[in-house]
Amino acid sequence: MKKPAAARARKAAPAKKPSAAKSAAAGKRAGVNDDIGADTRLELYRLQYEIRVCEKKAYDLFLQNLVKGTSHLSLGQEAIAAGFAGAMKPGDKSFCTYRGHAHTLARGVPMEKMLGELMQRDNGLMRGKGGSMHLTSEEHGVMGSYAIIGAHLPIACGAAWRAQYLGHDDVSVCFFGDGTTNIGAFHEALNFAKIWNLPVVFVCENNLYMEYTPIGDVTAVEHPAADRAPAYGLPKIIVDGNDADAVYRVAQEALEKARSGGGPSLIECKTYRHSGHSRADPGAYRPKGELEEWLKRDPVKIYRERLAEFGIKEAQIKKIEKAIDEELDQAVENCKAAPLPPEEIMTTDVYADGGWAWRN
Amino acid sequence: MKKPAAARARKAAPAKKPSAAKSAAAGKRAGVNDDIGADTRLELYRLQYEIRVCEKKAYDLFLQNLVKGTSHLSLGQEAIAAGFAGAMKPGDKSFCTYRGHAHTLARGVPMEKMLGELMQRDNGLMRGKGGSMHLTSEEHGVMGSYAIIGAHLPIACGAAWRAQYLGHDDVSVCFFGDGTTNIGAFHEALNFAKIWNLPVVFVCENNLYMEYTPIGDVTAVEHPAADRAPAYGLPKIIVDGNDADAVYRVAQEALEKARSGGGPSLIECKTYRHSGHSRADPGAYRPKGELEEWLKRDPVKIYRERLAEFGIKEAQIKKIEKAIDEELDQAVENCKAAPLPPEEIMTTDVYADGGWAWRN
Amino acid sequence: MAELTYREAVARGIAQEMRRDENVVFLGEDVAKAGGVFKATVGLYDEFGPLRVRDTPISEQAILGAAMGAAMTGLKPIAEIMFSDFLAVCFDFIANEFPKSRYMSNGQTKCPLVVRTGNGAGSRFGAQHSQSVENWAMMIPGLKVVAPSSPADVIGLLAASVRDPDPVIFFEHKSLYAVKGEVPDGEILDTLGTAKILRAGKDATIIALALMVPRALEAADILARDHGIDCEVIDVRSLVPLDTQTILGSVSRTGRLFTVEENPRLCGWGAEIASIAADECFYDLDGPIVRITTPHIPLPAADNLEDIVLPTPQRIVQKIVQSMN
Amino acid sequence: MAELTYREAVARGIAQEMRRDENVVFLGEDVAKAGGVFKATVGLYDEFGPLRVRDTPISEQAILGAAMGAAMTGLKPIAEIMFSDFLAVCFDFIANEFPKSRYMSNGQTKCPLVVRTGNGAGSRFGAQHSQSVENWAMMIPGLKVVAPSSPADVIGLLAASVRDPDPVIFFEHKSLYAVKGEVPDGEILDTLGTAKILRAGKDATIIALALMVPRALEAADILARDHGIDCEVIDVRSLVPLDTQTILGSVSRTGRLFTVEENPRLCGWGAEIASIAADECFYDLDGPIVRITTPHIPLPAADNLEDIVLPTPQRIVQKIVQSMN
Ligand SMILES: Cc1ncc(C[n+]2csc(CCOP(=O)(O)OP(=O)(O)O)c2C)c(N)n1
Ligand SMILES: Cc1ncc(C[n+]2csc(CCOP(=O)(O)OP(=O)(O)O)c2C)c(N)n1
Ligand SMILES: [Mg+2]
Ligand SMILES: [Mg+2]
Repeated sequence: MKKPAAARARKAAPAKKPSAAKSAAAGKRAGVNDDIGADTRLELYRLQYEIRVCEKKAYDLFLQNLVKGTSHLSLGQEAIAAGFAGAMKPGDKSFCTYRGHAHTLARGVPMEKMLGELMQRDNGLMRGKGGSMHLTSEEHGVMGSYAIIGAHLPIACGAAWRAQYLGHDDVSVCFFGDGTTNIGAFHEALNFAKIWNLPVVFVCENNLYMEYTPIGDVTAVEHPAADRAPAYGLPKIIVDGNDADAVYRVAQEALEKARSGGGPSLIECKTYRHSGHSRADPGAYRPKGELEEWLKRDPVKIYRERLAEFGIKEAQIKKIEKAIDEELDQAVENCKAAPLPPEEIMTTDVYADGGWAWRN
Repeated sequence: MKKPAAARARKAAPAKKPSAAKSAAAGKRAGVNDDIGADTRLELYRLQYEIRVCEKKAYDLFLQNLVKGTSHLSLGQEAIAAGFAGAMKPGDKSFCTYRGHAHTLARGVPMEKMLGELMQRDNGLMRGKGGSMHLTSEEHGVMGSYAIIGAHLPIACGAAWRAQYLGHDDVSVCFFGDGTTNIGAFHEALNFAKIWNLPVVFVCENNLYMEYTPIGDVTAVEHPAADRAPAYGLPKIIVDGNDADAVYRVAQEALEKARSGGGPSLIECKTYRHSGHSRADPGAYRPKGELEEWLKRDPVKIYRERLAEFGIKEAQIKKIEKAIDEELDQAVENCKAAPLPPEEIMTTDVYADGGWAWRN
Repeated sequence: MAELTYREAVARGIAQEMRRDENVVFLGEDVAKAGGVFKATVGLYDEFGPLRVRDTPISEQAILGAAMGAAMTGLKPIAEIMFSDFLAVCFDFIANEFPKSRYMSNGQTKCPLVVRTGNGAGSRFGAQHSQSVENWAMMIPGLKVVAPSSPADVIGLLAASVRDPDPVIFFEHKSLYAVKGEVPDGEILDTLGTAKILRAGKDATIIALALMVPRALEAADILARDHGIDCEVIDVRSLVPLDTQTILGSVSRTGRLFTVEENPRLCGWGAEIASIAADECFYDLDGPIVRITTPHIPLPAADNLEDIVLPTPQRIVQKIVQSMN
Repeated sequence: MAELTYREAVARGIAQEMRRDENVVFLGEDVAKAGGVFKATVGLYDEFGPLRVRDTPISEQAILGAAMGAAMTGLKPIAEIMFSDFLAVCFDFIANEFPKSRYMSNGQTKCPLVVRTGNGAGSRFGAQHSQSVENWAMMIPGLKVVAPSSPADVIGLLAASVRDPDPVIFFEHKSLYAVKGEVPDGEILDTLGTAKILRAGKDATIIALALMVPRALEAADILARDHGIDCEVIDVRSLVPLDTQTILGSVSRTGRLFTVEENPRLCGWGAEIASIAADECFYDLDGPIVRITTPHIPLPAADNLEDIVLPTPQRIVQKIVQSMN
């Protein structure tokens, strides 16, 4: 993955409420004194575009019954994955949920490896053994995707503890949804991270829904993560999760804080998923017009427009898109052609000796 | 149990920090316009005195190896049990921890029944089957004592949900320690209680320690319960837990709020346990002088002094004390004389049919 | 008589009990307005309204704790834990609270509630959403444990569970939700603790549960047709109480016992039954007791792998033929 | 040679491994400054300091989750869960996280950690602080499960667990903490997956674990002296990996198998072993396999009741005599 320029983040102001924040800055930006810069912007766009087209493809493949089991798309939430991955350094660790395609791709995992796993083929990241909810690529710092709500928050603490103990300078970043803020492990992890001053960043992607239930129906506070931050001695941080630049800046700051011994952060990103929760969920529980409102703030669309505002040429953008489109087509072909996982791997890697023997 | 006069509670001001709060009001009180009144005060004293002498006796019996297993005393925390029980109505429900002797007595369970259980005799509350950590007396509204940290907070929510659903006007009161605020079930219960607007009162007895570890060493905020209240949309309430009047007022208010449909409260009572955590723990982990400081604020002692300030005669107090002393002596005699539980109850009451058959 | 899916039977069973008794209430994640992620509770919210059918936050401990507190004080809650794998995040209530309070209080406390949960493999969901965990409940004294294999059993055993005065863990098999079966009209009420002989046979006894029941039946057909082995097939239905009379009676007649278990092998329900048979009808046994289980591994997601790890009719046949010769 | 208590052996075992490897770290509630509620970790904080021996909040999920994250990325954590009953509040890590990540990631992820926990009855603590829950771990594929019965085994098996590349659940028996035993000087390193024949015998095999081991030995003495029955006694020591060779070898020689289990009966470790024996050495068996267990009930607190529910030497003798005649 190309690394964005190491521009220092500005103090991130909490985003306005998404409905009000609508490209407030359009036309006002100047390319010159910009803190992010063209290279990074192109990279942030590239990541968002890759996630967008790959997720759409995953959905098509699901409808064709080529993606098996389940799949949880991040359509509409691309800016968060891109903004964080853009700010993370190679050794940093990502901990994801079942909705982990975006973060996995953003850390540099090839689309083919990810789609192969969704299609449960032998070319998949885990050769089909884990499936879409458990994407893991340690070589890219993707330390696993966890499908039981809450578990990976304490696990991310542990990875951060190791960094602190060994004097490594990597940061663990843990992504989760709004619904996850109501489970016990959230509470335990946040308190633990703070008292041990761990280099971990907790990122809540508040897409307004659990599976089908609006988060507001079941949460005692308005901002499910941010309003809990003071309970762990942490500042309240809210960011517009549909604005990759805003996410990038907040991410830079939190990562830098963690890396320099400043301890954990909890960041709430306001966003929306364009698709249903999983599989073919039509999202019928959404009030009419809600999706349409959010589509106006489509992160990929607004970011593409912003590139133009910052003077980036359409040809440059097109080139990036084309490369990804081609890679994706090839990835799909390769996955379709890939064999199923061989039967013998069914019992491998239960234990460290490679096998599953529980007896002699 | 004699019910205190139904005086309306005044708005409870958060207590000053215990070290500073030292009988600030001494000598300034007037008996006439007092919101609590002599009858209730005598009752609050009676409860505190009963708990005090009974807990001391339990400790003696433990040292004599007559109390078996373990026991967790509330010496020093009597004002909280008395203040709440004084404010609760007969149908209200108490949910306690292993440190539940005080609350059990305060709801009117006879000392003999409780000591019998600690001594694991057939005359015990549960005939020795539960032991000191599980004191239960449904007829007194003591819905159980729970020995796994956190579990009874959601359970109390359930009892409150039943009241709400059936239109009953009882309130569930759930007592727990400072250490309990860091476990996941705390978080889940508080959020749940708030969103369902349940008639439940959560009472954190902050005695500064878990078993041996100071709560401040492992908690991200200064006030482990109160500083978390806003995370559940609740007001921050701190009260001097060594002042039975202050506790009584706050309890009245929270109970009234819950009873009238105003939903849950979370109350942090600042206190200190005079004894060790359990059994014969000498409390060696405490800084020198800390206990001595707190002994100056001994709730039973200061309350007794206050009775005098309010013009209650020494003879009245002595009479109460004597009655309890006598009852206690008799209770101990009866327990010593009581038989062990008979072997046949070992397998009774696993299931509702009275037996334990898991097969035909 | 109507033909219902297993999924529809769940909703009908709950509705039957909610109509009968106002104290029956139902809570879980996405169960109300959305009708459940398996669509097994569609219609309940509309019929019984928001006070009796309630959506919760993702707080499994609060769900089970609230169910317990309500049960202790007079309601009859049905709580849904979406996938049985998630029993692990609220296991304290399963293992330490529900089943012990009555005993510890010497009979003062009651806990009449039902925990329904989607159990088992076959959906290609991977290791954290596919487990068969009936033994997680069976091993805990004080619980009752039920796992129906047909739509009619779903209704009858669910009704029995709701009316039972003790805590019942009710395992619905995810891969059976779409399966159809004949269901009598009117109220259905079955009895916990009763196994069912679904096929009589004289050569061997096969004991199965939930999704393994149709597979055992299919295997028995093949064994009879191709190998001349006449198997009795028993659907255990209820692990606690356990109908040992029916099981041991059958084993005594046939002289052979095979269990077909979806769980990973170690400490599965079949181990318990095998140990009972090896003790109590040892002298009636004509050969080894053989357990046919999923290997002791986490479950793979890939469809071809998942299909071969679970016991199949073919594997059942092969194991039984091998052992009977 | 020194005489140590089982409690002292725990501290010595941990210290041995912490001296050997700087990546061994230790965390739990009250384990550091206070030396543990069972005083089994006294001295470690002083020797290894606050960065390696850490007190935690009452957050069992955070304890195990943090141990896992550290293990995945290079440390060797030892985590204490004070009482094994509390495994229920962090069971997701035991059942769904530790044991599945390596498999699901197709071997990318490692999880080398040890969870130590105080297990078992005898302290009159009642139903929520006295359980024997080895089967909670044994039933989960991907874990290793150890339960030593003597001070020397504590050190050797703890060292083996710390050096093992897989997650190990290490059950220390609370009622053995005060028991003394001879312990060799110097480093001790044992091997997981090895049962020990503690007494040779020809008439019957008794298999036991942890606190039941001394009781089985005592029973064997009585059986030999008073009843002329010569029992072989095996300490299983490690439930996973399970040393079936030693166990089945013994059963084949003696022809009889008895298990002595502290757990409530259903799905205890003995059920699994019984089912293996009933399959694999059926034709060597001369009589029923009998399991001697705690009845399937929550545990009572009262001392006289607790004493009679656990298997005693007397009950073991009586059951074996009854079955052998
Ligand atoms: C402990 C647990 N409970 C329930 C579920 C089922 N479940 C999967 S995703 C989900 C919704 C999660 O919502 P949120 O945290 O907002 O994340 P999102 O899916 O919106 O990204 C639920 C309830 C689960 N996987 N684990
Ligand atoms: C889940 C769980 N973890 C640990 C324990 C062991 N334990 C019993 S009491 C206690 C300290 C509790 O502290 P606090 O909540 O402050 O209550 P206090 O004892 O001070 O009243 C601990 C850790 C437990 N019983 N349950
Ligand atoms: Mg969400
Ligand atoms: Mg405390």
